[in-house]
Amino acid sequence: MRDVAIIATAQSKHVRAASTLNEVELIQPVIHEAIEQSGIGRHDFDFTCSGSSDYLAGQPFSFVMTLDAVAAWPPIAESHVEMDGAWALYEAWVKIQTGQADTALVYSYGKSSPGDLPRVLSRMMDPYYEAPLWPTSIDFAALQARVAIADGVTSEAQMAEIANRSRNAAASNPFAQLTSSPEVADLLSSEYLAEPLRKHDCAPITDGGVAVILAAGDKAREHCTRPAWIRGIDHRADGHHINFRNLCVAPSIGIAAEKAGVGMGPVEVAELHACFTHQEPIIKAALGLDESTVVNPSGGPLAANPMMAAGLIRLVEVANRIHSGEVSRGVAHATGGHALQHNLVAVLEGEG
Amino acid sequence: MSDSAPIELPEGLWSQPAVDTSAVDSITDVESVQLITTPAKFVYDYTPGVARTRFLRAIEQKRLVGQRCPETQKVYIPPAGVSPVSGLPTLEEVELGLDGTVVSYCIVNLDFTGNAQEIPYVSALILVDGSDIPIYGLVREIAPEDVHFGLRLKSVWVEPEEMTTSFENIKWWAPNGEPDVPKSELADYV
Amino acid sequence: MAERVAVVGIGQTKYTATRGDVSLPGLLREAAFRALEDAHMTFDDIDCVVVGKAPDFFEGVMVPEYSLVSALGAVGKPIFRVHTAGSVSGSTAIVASQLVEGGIHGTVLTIGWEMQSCSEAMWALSVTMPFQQQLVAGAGGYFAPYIRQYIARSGAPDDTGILVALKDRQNALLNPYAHLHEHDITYESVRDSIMLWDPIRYSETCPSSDGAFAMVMTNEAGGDAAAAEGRQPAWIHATAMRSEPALAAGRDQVSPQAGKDCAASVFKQAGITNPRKEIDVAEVYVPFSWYEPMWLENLGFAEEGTGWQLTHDGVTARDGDLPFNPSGGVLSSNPIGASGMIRFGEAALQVRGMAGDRQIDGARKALGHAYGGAAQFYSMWVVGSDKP
Amino acid sequence: MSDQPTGQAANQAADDDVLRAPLLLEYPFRRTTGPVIGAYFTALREGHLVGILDDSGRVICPPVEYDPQSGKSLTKIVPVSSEGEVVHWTWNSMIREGQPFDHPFAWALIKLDGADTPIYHAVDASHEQMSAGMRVRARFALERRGEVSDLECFEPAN
Repeated sequence: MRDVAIIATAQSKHVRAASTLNEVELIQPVIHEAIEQSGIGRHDFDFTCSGSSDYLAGQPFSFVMTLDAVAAWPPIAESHVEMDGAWALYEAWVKIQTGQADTALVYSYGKSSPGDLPRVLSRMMDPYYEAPLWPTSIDFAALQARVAIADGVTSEAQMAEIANRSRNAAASNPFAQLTSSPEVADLLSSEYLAEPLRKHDCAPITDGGVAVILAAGDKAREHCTRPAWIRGIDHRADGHHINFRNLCVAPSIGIAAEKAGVGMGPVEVAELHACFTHQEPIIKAALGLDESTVVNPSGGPLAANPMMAAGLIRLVEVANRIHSGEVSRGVAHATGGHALQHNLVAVLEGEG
Repeated sequence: MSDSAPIELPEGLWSQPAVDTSAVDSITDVESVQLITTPAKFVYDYTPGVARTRFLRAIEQKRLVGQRCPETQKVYIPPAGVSPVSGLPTLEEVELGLDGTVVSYCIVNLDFTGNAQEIPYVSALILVDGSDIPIYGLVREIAPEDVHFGLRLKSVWVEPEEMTTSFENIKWWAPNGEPDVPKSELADYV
Repeated sequence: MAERVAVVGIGQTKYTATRGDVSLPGLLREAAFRALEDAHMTFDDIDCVVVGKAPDFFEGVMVPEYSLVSALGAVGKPIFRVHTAGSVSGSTAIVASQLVEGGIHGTVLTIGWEMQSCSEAMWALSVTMPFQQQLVAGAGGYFAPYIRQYIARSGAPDDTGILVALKDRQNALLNPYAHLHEHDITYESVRDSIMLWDPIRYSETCPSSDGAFAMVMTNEAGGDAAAAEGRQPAWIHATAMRSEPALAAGRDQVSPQAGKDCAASVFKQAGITNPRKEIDVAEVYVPFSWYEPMWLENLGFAEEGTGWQLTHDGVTARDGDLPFNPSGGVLSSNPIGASGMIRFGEAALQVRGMAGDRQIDGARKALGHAYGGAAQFYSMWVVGSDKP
Repeated sequence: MSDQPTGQAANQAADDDVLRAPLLLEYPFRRTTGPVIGAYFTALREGHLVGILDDSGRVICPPVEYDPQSGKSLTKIVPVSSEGEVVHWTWNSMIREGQPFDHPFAWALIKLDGADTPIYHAVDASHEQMSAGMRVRARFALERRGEVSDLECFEPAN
């Protein structure tokens, strides 16, 4: 495998509704900040890959419009995934592995505010049996939480602690949407949103975007003083139907973690794509993390959850901590689908 | 062709195995459901964005305003806020003319949109004076067979009291009587 | 040195307006199992599934691959979804091939599909956006002015498009999977069909189809093993993708630069210096008949302004020296999200010598081509009977 | 990384200056069922529920064409009871367009008698009535057309 690193990153300030901006206007400054940070000319990337979903803003061919933001002239080698940007990064990493590229621009964005996001996400369910009933993403998550609590994987109290810890951690994250939390006891006395989930158990609805620059080998060292090397990356899927799955485990995370080599060294920091509080312990268990790992120091998706970007942001948050020298080895997790169905795990390391 | 026998798929191809419903009496001798309908309706709170809003606010005042790429100096209409060539924001606004030139067109003979256009109608790529990229527009007040490349057009607007922040303010485009623009001057716009 | 990649299994469904007798997972499984059986494999042999389809609105299912994971035998495996507009399943095939080429997986199953009977392409492609005028009537309304511009530039005879439509639809009569089997089609019937978007006639327009296409790709060892058993693989010689913005000032939409660059790249990588001579057969994305001469030029098979001459001279016919779309092409079958992969896969079938009645004798090197969006996204590959 | 958020500097504008309008996306999607899903909806129309036998002899309801784990084809449709037991449930008080009711109800995983996997559906009951282990039965529409709405919901069996 070729050595590939994240050498530059940028995010938008994540907000509940970027109500004045179209999607190009939302992502353009983010892309250009990452490009400038990398020091690579904006026409000089060997490959470009993005992630987005038409359903979020109700915008057919959303990615065609946002291509305007990357200066695709003269024409560029480019691709797009209808998935979280973490998978766009994966495709770019594969491209670099083939030797056809040494550098890549990756970006993704989600403008969820124009629609009723939990209802929109019902279109991801089985189109014959589930989607016609219109359960929301929160309804599915609530069922998973119910199973997890019943099986002793977590508790409402632990879930409130996770919410409290995450949002308070986000106080130091300049991009976060939610940056403080009431006390745990107050959280637990609040009303249910979808029993057993309360509002604090759910990630906020967010508009935002993210951009990443990848480079291979010496090219990475040339453009970054401390590249965040991708030592392992893998993704796996579980079956879809929530009535067949054991909802309180995520076997696909375990497989991806093993393939990515999570257990090959200490995990100083982990950024987990847990959009609901009860998912954090499920992911931690599947990754084999213990209490020595700092989880979601950025606040995680509970502090800002731009759809199609929040997974890639997990890689960015780990990479940023490697760039700064704060940590030497960390794990990022991204998810797609309902109830942790599709999962990507990456191990990032600094040198020296 | 006399040979109208249907050609067969290769033999032995996988296909879905037959389903055995013999254990369920109630569905063995009735007509099977083969199709369900699953209606879906979404209403999104759409915004055209900052740059496009400026354009639409101008169009409400019977003005066409483009935006200039800071790198190539090309003028875009309707602007999306970013130059697709440089990837940079297009902050400089440029007042455009209300006339334009046909760079290409097609004659539509079927009402696809249900908008009750008179059939046939001409859908043209029109280069608005002062801009560098053609837009689609309806051409009327001329027989479809007389439309041609280089034809000069004026924009025909709805009555002042009907003006809104919409492209629909321009009802259609019609010949303005000026001489044709030579093809050579339009070569870069298709 | 990157890993060599071989296509060792191909499966497709019969294309039709409304398939009717299968579900969405059933449609995909039909293509997938046919490809697996062709490859002498089962789901157990597959390391990863890569899928592509056109916009989610077409079927009203967001990220549909998630509810298809079990149906595609992908539980515990990676599943990957590509979306690059009309070029999508060409791009999907390329992403699948790169997973093998980059040494990440040994054997990959890739599927492109569309179940257009779920809705109507015209609805999904022409959603009325606020503040805009509904002027462009579907894809034909968008592309027709550029076709008119091509005719003007090249001086091509008016009936070039008729000849292409006639050829492709007659080719389709040899392809049992093709959607349209118009046994009584004639030059006159195409000429007299309604002029929808003048200069595009009804019979020069692609249909709307249900369908899926699947391929199994494997590494050099897998390709060698298939060859040793007498199952000819299609070796991938080169792949390329290029994109350009939809609305860039100065962009030539008649012969887009991204198409030229993509072709130049794929031929160069494949060591091809004279594509007209070295390519034996091409499956090229021609949704409106006039795109054959346009792509002949854009791909470098003909000088600018002369592509139509090849069509008129019969060069692109089955018995010509550069057959274009012996499968019948997009003009005869068009499940949008599969149409690109059908081009890629039909090219592979030709160099495997497994194209049935539509086989071009002696085809050893073939081009697969797809494009999408506002003629702005391109994906192409060159496959051969011999190892690259 | 930068210390400051990027913001949306270039084309900044105040909220109320920017135009907005409703964008409607609406379509009555048609879904061909194939023989397995078709058998389920045929049975619903006749007022019954059916499942399918999987590789290991489990009865899966609602039926799918493939073994959920291995992907192998399944073919044997079997009857299941219209009554069963709630395994897990959640409460939905924020009703959205398209859902089975316009009043609060439960979503539940229900293991029907004769099935080995639960079905996900709505239960029309009060919050107080809901509990894991409770018995429920299917409520079919009076007029059935072979559509999703033929099975309205489940309701307490007692």
